[in-house]
Amino acid sequence: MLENAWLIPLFPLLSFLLLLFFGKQWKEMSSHVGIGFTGVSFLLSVIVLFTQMANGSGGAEMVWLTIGQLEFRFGVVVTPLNALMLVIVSLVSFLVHIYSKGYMHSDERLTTFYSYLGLFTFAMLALVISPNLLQLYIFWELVGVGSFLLIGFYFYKEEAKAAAKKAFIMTRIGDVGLLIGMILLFWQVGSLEFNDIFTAVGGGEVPEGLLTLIAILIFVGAVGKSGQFPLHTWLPDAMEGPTPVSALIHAATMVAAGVYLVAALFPVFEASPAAMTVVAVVGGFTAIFAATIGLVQTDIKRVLAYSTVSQLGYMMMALGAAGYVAGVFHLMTHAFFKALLFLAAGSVIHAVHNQNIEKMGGLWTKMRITGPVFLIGTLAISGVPLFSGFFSKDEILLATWYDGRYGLFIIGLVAAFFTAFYMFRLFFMVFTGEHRSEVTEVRESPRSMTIPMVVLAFLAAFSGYINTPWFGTFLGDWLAGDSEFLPFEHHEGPVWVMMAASLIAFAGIGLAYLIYYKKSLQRDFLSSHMPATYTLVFNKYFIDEFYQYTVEYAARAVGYLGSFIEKYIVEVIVAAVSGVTRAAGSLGSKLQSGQVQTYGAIAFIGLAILVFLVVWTGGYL
Amino acid sequence: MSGELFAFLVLALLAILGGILMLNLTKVIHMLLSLVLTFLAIAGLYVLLSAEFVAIAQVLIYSGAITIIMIFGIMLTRHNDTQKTKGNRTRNMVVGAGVVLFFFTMYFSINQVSFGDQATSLHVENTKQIGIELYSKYIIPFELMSVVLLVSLVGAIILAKRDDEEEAEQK
Amino acid sequence: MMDWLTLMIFSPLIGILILSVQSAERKTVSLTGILATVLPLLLSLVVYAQFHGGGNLGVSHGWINFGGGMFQANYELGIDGFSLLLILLTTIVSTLSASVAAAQIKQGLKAYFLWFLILEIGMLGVFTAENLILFFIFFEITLVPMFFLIGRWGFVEREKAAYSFLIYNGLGSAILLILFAAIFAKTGTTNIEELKAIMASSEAVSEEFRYGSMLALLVAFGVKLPIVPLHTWMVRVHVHAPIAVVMIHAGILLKIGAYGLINFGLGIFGDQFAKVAPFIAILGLINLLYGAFLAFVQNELKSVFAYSSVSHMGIVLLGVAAMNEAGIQGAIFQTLSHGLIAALLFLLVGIIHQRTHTTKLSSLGGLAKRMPLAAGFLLAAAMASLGLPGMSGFVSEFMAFLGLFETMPWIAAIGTLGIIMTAVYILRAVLGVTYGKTIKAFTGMYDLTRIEMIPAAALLALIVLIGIYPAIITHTLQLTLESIMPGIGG
Amino acid sequence: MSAIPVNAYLLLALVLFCIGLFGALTKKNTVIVLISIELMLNAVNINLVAFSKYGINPGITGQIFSLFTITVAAAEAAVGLAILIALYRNRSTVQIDEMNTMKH
Repeated sequence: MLENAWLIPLFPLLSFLLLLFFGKQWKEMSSHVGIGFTGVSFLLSVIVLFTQMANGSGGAEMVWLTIGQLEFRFGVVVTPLNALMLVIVSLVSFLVHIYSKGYMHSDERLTTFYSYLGLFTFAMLALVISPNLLQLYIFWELVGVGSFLLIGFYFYKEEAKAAAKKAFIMTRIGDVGLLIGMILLFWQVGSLEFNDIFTAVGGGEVPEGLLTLIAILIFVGAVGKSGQFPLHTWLPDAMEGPTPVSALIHAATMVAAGVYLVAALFPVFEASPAAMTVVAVVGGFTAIFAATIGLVQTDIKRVLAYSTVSQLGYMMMALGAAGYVAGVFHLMTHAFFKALLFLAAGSVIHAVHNQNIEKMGGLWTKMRITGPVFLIGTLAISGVPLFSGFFSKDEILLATWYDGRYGLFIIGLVAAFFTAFYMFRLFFMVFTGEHRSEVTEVRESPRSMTIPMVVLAFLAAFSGYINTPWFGTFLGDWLAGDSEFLPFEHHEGPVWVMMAASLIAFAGIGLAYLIYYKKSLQRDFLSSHMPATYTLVFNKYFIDEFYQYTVEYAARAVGYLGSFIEKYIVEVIVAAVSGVTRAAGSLGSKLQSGQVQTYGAIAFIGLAILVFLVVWTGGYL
Repeated sequence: MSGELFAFLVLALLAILGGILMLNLTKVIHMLLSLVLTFLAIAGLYVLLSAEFVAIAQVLIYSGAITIIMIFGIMLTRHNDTQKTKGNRTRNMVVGAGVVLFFFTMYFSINQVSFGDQATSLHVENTKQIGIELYSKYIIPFELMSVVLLVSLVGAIILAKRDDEEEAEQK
Repeated sequence: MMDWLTLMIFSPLIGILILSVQSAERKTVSLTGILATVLPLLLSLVVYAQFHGGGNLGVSHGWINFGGGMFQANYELGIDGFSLLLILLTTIVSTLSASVAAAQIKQGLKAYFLWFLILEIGMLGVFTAENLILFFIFFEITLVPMFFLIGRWGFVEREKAAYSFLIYNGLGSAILLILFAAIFAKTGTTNIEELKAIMASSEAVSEEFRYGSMLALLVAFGVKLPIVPLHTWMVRVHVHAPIAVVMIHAGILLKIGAYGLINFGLGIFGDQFAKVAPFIAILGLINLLYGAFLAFVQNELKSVFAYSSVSHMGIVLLGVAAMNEAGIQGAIFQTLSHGLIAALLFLLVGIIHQRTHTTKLSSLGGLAKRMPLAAGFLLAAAMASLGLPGMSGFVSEFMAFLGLFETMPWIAAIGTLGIIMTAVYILRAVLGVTYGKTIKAFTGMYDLTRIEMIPAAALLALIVLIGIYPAIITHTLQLTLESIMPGIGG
Repeated sequence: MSAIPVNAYLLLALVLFCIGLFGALTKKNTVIVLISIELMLNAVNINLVAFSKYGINPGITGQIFSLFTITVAAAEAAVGLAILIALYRNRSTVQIDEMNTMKH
């Protein structure tokens, strides 16, 4: 079965192609096509997962491109990590397909939407089963396109256009880093197969300094894709896309691809302590940085987006602190609860036709399903004990603690506090208090939307139990057990870490409760007491503006400089050359006056010069 | 200073003087007459070079015939014509420079020429020698030359003759 | 044995004959014109089959002979993998361009097709000639029809464009002629294979002469490629020539530069080429970045794509300068892939121009609403152009950079900036046109018709095919690379 | 032996030739141009005659050649004048710079 794992991405591709070519005729039917094909993929993924568990890893390959002696291959490989990712991706994608049927039912471009979803799912599934870096890179870019197309789905909106462009370009900057790292690695190792790379790196064939450089460059790719600082600005803007897309791409799958990349190449990173530090620090910084921005945003999707950035930073921090299992574990739980949150947010937006949380409120009673599932997601992400996020977060904190990165450990705790606070702020503002929406008649969403949410809520609540300090570390053993390159020892954590994490979470929730539910504390505490800080945070630290005034204007300036050179130097030189020729020509035609004497004079002077030259040189030229 | 050298110097100076006058005088007829001086001086030089026949021919043809023809030419076209002073100054300068360049180049080569021998018998019956050569060795060029003369005669008449039709029109 | 190559090169003559006796009625003329380009297409497929069937396609007849047999210029044709691919590109793009011309050229269609078919003879000849003299003749044959095609059927500044085309290319071909004459005088042969052998072994040809020749080749083909700062003519042509001609021009004629550089520069003067490779790499870098930054600030769709051609040709130079198999293969791939992509881009620009009568970025927008198919194709072409994996552009960029990183990592690292810039300017232009608010000024816009779909779909299909399955090209290219690589001691 | 070296004659001839050349190229009156050409021919004749006396192969041939030259010069003068008169009749000028019909 494992060598036929290539079938999994094939079905979404088929869905994409069929809808692209015949979608026009099918109209409403197209959603069923998309759902059906993705469902098949999901089933196959589950089968692959169990086959892998039973029989171990496997795969198949063929030659794709030959350059002289060099060969590049294409194929599939199923390792525990890949199998896990397959299931996560196909499951979330399947659920989002179903959800979209309800959410997008009134959109006339439903077919296009489903075909794009198919394309993205195809690329994402193919990405996670790549046996080599080149193939990974190829699909890495393709998921970028899928994301680009879906962000720009409402193409007639200027914001959507700008956001799509920004997303593509920002991730491209990261991709170039990945490309350079990949090529450098290739010339060191002579192959891009993961196994060859790990063997070479493990054997110390790559010089230390270069390895660090390569690892950091690859990490730059992950930074771009996963919205890490400083390439994070595209991710909140990407919320211009339809909400199911945000759930699928910008929460659960594609943005996690960066984390997946680091995880998949973990041996490379592990061989370079400097690179690990970079990963950990960037991750940690992003985690807290994005969390602070999330505290003050008022757009429901943007809060979730910054929360995503922050959580991805968390995962990176875990990986950088050698917490391989912790990172992947959090990736999985996060995929579930964040997809859930987005879908629930989408459900809310669907109901109130607004994204501003100031204009919501009191929806708990009106949306009897959305409310509770949102609460579950919020609890999970806040790290409230017994929900999935609690276990994975705990794992991360333990990893940083054991790695001796106490600074990051503290950052992790603070970020967890912020997370709990802003998530509950969101929850309280949306679902409690009085009704502030302009839409009076708020209805619960149709069943096609609620069922996926319920499934995800279930997972968000319970998926943590596959790797707990109490019931065994099944996931960790499985993920790391198979590979000779991955070290894994489970840390029997000090209990106080877990306690601290829980306390922090409750503290955050409590604060949010006091401010937004009880209203016993001033809401505008920050904006009134520290207006400068508030403005800074509310405007996302002015990073967008910073980029605009530096990078964009610089590029534009170089461009104008170039066209200046073109117009006033290149063209002038050309004009000068042609002018000289023209002048010579007009001089010649002026001499052509019809006056015999002039002709004679010229002929004579020519002759005189020739004779002079002959005499001068003694008759030998 | 031998008499020969003296004669050469005088004649050469006269010839050059005639040329320079030709360049600098303003009236066309004067220019022409100054050249007669040059031609005559050249004839004298021919005598110095033991070429009496050529000298006579020079006097007859150049100083006589050609000059007269030219004078006719002047009279038939425009009398008292003067050389226009305004010429193309740049062109004159350029041509002058070219001429000077040419002069010095040739001067440089001439200086290096030296031939040892000197013909001795040229002045003895000069005309007879020429006659014998002309009618024996150079008979064909000589006859051809007569053809040239004939053709030029006919050609000159035809060119100079007024076109009949044109004349008719003008009348 | 059939002389397939000669047959193929001169097969457009049949079309020319028929056209010249036929009535000037529009329908018949366009039908004949298109069919006349289909004939070489079929023949090139035959040639392809023969090439892979191991048939011997080389042709050699005595032709010019003087100096008592000392100097011989024979009528010699032959192909290798690279030229075969270029021939296929030529015949395919020609047919598509002819179909576009039939739809878009308003007047003088008959004369247009006559020139066009002559042009096709020239292009096919350039890629098959095995002899410098013959090459030069075919090279010149391409110039004259282009001049008239631009000058008569172009847009506003067509005459200026035609003249600058002629002047620059005339200059290039003058240099070429002098060079060929010098080589002829020095070696007594103009056969490319013989020259390769002579240059590889003989001591008779001085090192200075080789360097001089190599640089002359660089300039002559650099005009064609074009290398910055010899590119201004090309931008002008792209902006002002009729779209069908630009398809040919960007798709094929520019490739003559790359072909000449790789086939002659690398093939004949390999050692010297290797020594100046860093210099060429820097030229390529300048091309790549200069074109990209300029494309970023253009206000006109055609200019953007014109500068993008400059930029993409920089990758060809970079690949060649890498002097290893990956790089050269990348350069060749880029040559072919850009041929297809540029043809597609300009085809779509032509269609947009036909509907809206403008290509100004400021007055276009939101085309995806009214013309979803055209916008979709444009977006796909843009994605191909910026090197999206799964399309041909990625394979070539990847290989070129792969090669360059082995030999000149720093230049390659700077060059990757070009990859980012490509995304930036392409998206700026294409999204500006297709996305955003719909501009109401254009009424009566309609989407691609079925007839227009065919060339666009065909090109896109080829682009995707090469991107997904590059082996389709590599297995034709293998032999060529094997013959080039020993020449540079690689 | 003569006291006069051949160089002296050659130099004289050169000077006259240059004068004639300058005149032929700069003078405006056609008659003067013609006569300047005659002067150049004369300078050549001096050379011929001088070589006939002092040349490598001295002999009468040089003089004979000069005679031919004189003849041709005469013929040239006659034809030249005829052309001049014909021109004058058509354009009523003898200024050479007004004769530029070759331009058109």
